[in-house]
Amino acid sequence: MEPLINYFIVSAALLCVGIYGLIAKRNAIRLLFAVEIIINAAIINFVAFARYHDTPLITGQTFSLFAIALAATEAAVGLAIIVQAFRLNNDIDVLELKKLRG
Amino acid sequence: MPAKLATENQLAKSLKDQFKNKIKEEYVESNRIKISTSPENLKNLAIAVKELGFEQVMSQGGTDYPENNVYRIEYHIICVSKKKLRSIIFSIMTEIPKDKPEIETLIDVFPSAEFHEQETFENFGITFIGHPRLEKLLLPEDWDDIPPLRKDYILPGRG
Amino acid sequence: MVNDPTLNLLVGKVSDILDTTIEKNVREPVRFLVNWGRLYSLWPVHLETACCSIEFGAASGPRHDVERFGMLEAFGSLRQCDVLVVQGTVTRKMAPRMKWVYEQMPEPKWVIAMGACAISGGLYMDSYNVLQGVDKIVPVDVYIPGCPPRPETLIQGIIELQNKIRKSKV
Amino acid sequence: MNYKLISGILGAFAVGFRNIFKRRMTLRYPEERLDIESGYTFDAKSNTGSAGFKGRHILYTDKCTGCSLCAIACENIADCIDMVQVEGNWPINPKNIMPQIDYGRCVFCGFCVDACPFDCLFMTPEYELSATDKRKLVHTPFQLAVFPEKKGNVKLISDDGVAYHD
Amino acid sequence: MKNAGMNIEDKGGDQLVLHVGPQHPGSGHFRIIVTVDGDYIVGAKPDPGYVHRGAEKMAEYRDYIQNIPHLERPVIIDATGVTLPYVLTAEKIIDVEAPERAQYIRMIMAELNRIISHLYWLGIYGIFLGHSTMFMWPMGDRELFIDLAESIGGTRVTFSYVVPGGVRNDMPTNFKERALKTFDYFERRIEEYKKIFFNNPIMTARTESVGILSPADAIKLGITGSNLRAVGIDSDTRKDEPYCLYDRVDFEIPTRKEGDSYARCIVRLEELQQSMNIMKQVLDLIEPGPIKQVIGGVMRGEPGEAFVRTEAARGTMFYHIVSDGEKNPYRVKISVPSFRNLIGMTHLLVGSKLADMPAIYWSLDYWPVEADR
Amino acid sequence: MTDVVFLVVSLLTVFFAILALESRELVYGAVALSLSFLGAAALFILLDSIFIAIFQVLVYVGSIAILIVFVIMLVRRDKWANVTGGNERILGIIAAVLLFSTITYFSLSSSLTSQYPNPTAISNFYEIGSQLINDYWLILQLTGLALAVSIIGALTMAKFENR
Amino acid sequence: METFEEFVKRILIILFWFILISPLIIFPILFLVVGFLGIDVTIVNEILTATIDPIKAYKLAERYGLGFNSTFFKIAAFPGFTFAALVATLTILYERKLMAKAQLRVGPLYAGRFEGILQPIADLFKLLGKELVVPEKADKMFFWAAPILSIGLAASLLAVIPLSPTIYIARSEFSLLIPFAIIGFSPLVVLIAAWASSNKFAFIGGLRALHQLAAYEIPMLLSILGIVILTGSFDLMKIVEAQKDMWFIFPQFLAAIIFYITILSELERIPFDLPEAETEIVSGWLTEYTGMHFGLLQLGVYMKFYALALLFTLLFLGGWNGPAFLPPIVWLLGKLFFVITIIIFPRAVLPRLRMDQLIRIGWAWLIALSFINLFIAVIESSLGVI
Repeated sequence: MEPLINYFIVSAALLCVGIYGLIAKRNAIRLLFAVEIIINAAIINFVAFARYHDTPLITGQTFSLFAIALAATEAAVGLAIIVQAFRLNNDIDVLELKKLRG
Repeated sequence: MPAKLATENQLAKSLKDQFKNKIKEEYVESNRIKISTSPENLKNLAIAVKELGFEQVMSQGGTDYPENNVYRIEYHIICVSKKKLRSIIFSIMTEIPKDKPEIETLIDVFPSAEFHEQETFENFGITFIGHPRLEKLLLPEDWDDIPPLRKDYILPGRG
Repeated sequence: MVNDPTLNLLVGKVSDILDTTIEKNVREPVRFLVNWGRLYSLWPVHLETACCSIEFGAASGPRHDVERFGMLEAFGSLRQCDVLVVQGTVTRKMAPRMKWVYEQMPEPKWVIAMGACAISGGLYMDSYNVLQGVDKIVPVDVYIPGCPPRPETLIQGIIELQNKIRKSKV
Repeated sequence: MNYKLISGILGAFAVGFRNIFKRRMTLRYPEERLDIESGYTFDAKSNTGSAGFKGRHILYTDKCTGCSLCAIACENIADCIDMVQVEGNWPINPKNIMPQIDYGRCVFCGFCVDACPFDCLFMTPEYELSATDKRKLVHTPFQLAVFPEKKGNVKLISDDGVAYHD
Repeated sequence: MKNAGMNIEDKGGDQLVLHVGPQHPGSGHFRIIVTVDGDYIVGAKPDPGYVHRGAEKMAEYRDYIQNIPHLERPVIIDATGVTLPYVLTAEKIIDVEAPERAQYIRMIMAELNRIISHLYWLGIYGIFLGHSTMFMWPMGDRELFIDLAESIGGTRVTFSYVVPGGVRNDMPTNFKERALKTFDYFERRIEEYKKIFFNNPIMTARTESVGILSPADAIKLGITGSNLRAVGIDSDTRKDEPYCLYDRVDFEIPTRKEGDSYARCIVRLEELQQSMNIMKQVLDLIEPGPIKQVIGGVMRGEPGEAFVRTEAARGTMFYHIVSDGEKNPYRVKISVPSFRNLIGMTHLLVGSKLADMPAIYWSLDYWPVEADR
Repeated sequence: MTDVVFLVVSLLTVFFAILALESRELVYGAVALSLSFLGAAALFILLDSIFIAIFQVLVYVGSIAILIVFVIMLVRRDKWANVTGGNERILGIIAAVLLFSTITYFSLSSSLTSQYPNPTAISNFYEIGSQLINDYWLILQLTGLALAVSIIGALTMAKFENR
Repeated sequence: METFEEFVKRILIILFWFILISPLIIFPILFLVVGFLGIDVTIVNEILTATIDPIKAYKLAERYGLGFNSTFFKIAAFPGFTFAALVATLTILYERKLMAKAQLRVGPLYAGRFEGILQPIADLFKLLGKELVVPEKADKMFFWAAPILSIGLAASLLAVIPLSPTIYIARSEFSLLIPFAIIGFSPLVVLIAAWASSNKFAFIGGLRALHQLAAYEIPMLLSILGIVILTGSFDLMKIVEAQKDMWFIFPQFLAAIIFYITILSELERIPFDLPEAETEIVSGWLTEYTGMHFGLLQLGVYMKFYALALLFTLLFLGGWNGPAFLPPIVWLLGKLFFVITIIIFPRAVLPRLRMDQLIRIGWAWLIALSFINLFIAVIESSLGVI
């Protein structure tokens, strides 16, 4: 088995990729990708830290369940917003989204 | 059978009363009435026929008469809802000169004439003024010969 | 390049011997199998050009049932089809579309001209809008006379086509 | 609530299932052929035809006078009959011409049979005319003179709610 | 993207232009250009003419007999339905009348053809709704009637059987018993059809209140045939203006009030039964006698004109023949029911769902070959 | 020692995550994203939490990725297929690298390096269930509420411009 | 006389065949020669004898981990890929024959001596010999990926589904959930195929497939939850064990109906075959696929068919449980045959639904019914029915 640090670093790498995406991308769908990647990174940490506890905990798994469910929610809402924005603006460049309120 | 022709005669008579000598009664037979008129009066005649209870154009066609230099245009109008008039086919006919093949459309009186008039347009080159869609219907899009149902169009291989 | 006649002769002989061996042992069984598959799996394109389509429908009906020969009755996409059955008259308006359909079909493909109109124009020999025989625009493999042909005649034509495929080279 | 829906679907299933066990109506064509009694003939004297199948023509070469009436009748229909010179000595056919039929054009209407005043052109129950070559569709007078052998052996029978070939 | 005649243009926004046909399994030899907004059709423009063969022009080059095989090609499903009015018109022009037995045989052939045509329609409607068994069964049972028609007419579909002055040949002797046996068989089958298709909840869900035609619209647009009867108007030329000897038989005109696709289906199904009913009566009424009035020489019409309408399988078939005394007619105008129902199709498609297009399109029994002539 | 499987899986996960953001076509990006999720699921299996792995596959790949692909196809227009930033890109790279190096630097000096797991793993989904019901029932309810609200919100949002 | 280039080409072709055939003939000869020279020949001997003695060949294979009990054999042959593909091909044939029978016709008859038994093989050979057309505008990578993904998914579905207590590829505690996780991928494959074709009809078909698969996956999962409640396990083995006395189709009849309907939808079969409705959108997402691409996609669909029918058998019909006079696998296959029949049969008797009706059935009816079913399951488990 690997030490915990390996999982931690993978998770950190995913987080950084996500942050890069949030900063660099203007396409709303790519932003959504970035957010999903960050959530994934968090979930990996949840599970890994719970597993590496002295007496392995199940709580990490339970919480990652919640996290996954909420990620699904977030994706649904985000995509609905994107579709809506596209209908209004014919564009999904976030910098151009001025009139989301119709 | 004079009794049997009663309805037909009555219909023809009512039209004659209305239009006097503007129309000509071609013939009144059992179940068939045919009335001819000048192109200008065709629309009024059609409205009058519609008021008599005839509802839809069953057929609309043209005939080319090269020797008289006219196209004859004929509408066959029927009624489907009234039992008494159902057996009758009412024809109204007009002749338009070949050098100016134009006539007012009847589709605002009889919407059912739309495709018939379009077909007559492409087959004879007769323009129906006011028709919304005078374009090729059955003929190929690239048809550039004279309209095929004119008598001066000779079929290929029939020189 | 090298054009020495004796060398070429030798090369030819050697390659002939190799060729016949391979022909007999490898290519022939493969050809047999592929041909066998083809002749029992002719999927027709659903292109109705005119009234013969009703007899094609009757042939796929339960009485004549062309599916016995592996033909599916109604098939959606022409991308998966093998045989174009020209069901009757091809008009000037339809001809370019039919050619287009033929070109879109993947190889190998065959064409059946069904009915007198598809073979030669039939009744419409003097019509202003009818193509006088489809073999002017696509190569035809089997001709099925009749106006419209009986389903049996169509099936006989399909058997003729199967015989033709059986003899053909891959 | 949805009695109609469930009973409808179950009824459809039941009918479909029952039909699995019915006798099939398929005519297995190359092995079985439909029994067609006779071809279409025409009696010139009474000017009426007799009911029969309109298939390939049969030409009685000994009765043909070469009058071309069949070709004239066909002229504007399908234009498939050509009068061609034939070999041999035909006493009642002074010009030695007989009809040759192009089945690539023929529409099997039978008006040529109606037109023949000498009862020498009839139709037969033969319909297997497909060919891989267009030229094979043209039948010469001597090909037309051959009477087809009778191949039919089954008929479509319907009784008791089942239709089958036997 | 380009797949043989089917392509979609993007108009921007939610509007798409779909070209359905002519190589499209759901169109036949016909193209319709529909504009779609989301799921709804906002515009429909028919593009017929893929089978236009110039029948009217070519009829001017053929004499009255030679025209018969020629003019029956547009509607080979309903060959007698399309040649009978022509022959009746020609008889008016040539001034002959068919003997009684011939009239009866004509009626039998016309009704047989109506059944054959309706069964073909039913089969294709089945495949349009994705019900392949409903394609196979009518196609198979149609063969029984084709066999009956073939025993009289000599070919499976294109009989060229009715000629001016009568019919070409007599019925075979055992026709009556064969016909009655077939009717008996088919009446049982209709019950099975009802169970598997007409009472099938999924089929009714697809067709009920789909493509509703109001009576006023139907009259205004000139809809004809079973489609007209499905809106509640019992107009049938066989009753309105009886030709042949239809006034001697007793039959009903099936009608429905709803005017939707399902009503059109049911009306056609009931017409099948009525056709068999008519044929049964005719087979009882028919008596031996001559079948043809012999016309010597070439048929020549009197100068003048005549027009006749009959009830073909799809509706009123109308012929208008002008003669100038020559052996060929001067002008033949054919008004076919499919051509008149075309306008109804555009009317019905606009405003309905795209997914309902097959259900509406074929419920009108539009036969492109007939419409194009 | 680092396990080979772990190495490959984690590298692939990160690689596909980068690909998801940097691919030329948006659809490729979505597919790469789902592959990245799959990689994460594989990591969960390595962490002995199979249930979470299955759940991850079911929800992320089965729903979210497909939803994303669906939306991409719905709104796909060539003109913005390549909306990318200019300066922000360099900024993003700098920020990401800085953050990553900081985290790595500090974590490498922490006790995480010497943390090894207990060989007796828990992969009992009964435990998850009982925890959900007994301990975190409120969160469960709230999550359900959030899901319901989001679905209703998404539906209304998709509806309101429809007519 | 041929030119030099032609000669080179010909030689290359011959070389290709030579390389193909040489392992069969030339290497044995080489081994023989080596053996005469006195080098250790046991392995050579074994290989040589194995070529004529099947039992020895099997033993040799077993030694290298290729025997009947090896993982490789399980995955590749039985109960894995080959077996599933065989069942899938037989299903295609059986479907065509059954449909034909219900439609009063014969169906495939001449391919193969007996009742067209080789028809799928003929279709296979034809598809193999068919030209592969990749549309110009298509996305080449995805266009090729979709058929392979489709068949890969179908094959991976089989990994955890056991055929009997002893015949299985892999055992997992979650063997009920894993297939559904994999099925969750299938919309992705359909979307990829539809998108790659860049044909609008394919695209509409893909979108329809997505709507449909998404709408019916939820009731599918919910319907099996009842069984999970009753058995308290996600393990298919345990679920089948629990059906020793009573098949779950009796206590969970509603679930069986829902699962059956969702199977029809998942496999895009009539009345839910809208993604391939040929009278509406040509062939849907399969429109642009030719030759073996099409064959692989179809095979994938039919392998999925097999897997889902197998799941239905295991979940509701007691799997391999049955009187002991027949081995369990026979019971399973018999039940499987029945399930395949009932999945095929709607195609003969039902027409196609419309999209909005389909969505309504999925989202409104089936989900509501599956919740009712959950309540039924809870009540039954508290009453101790199982």
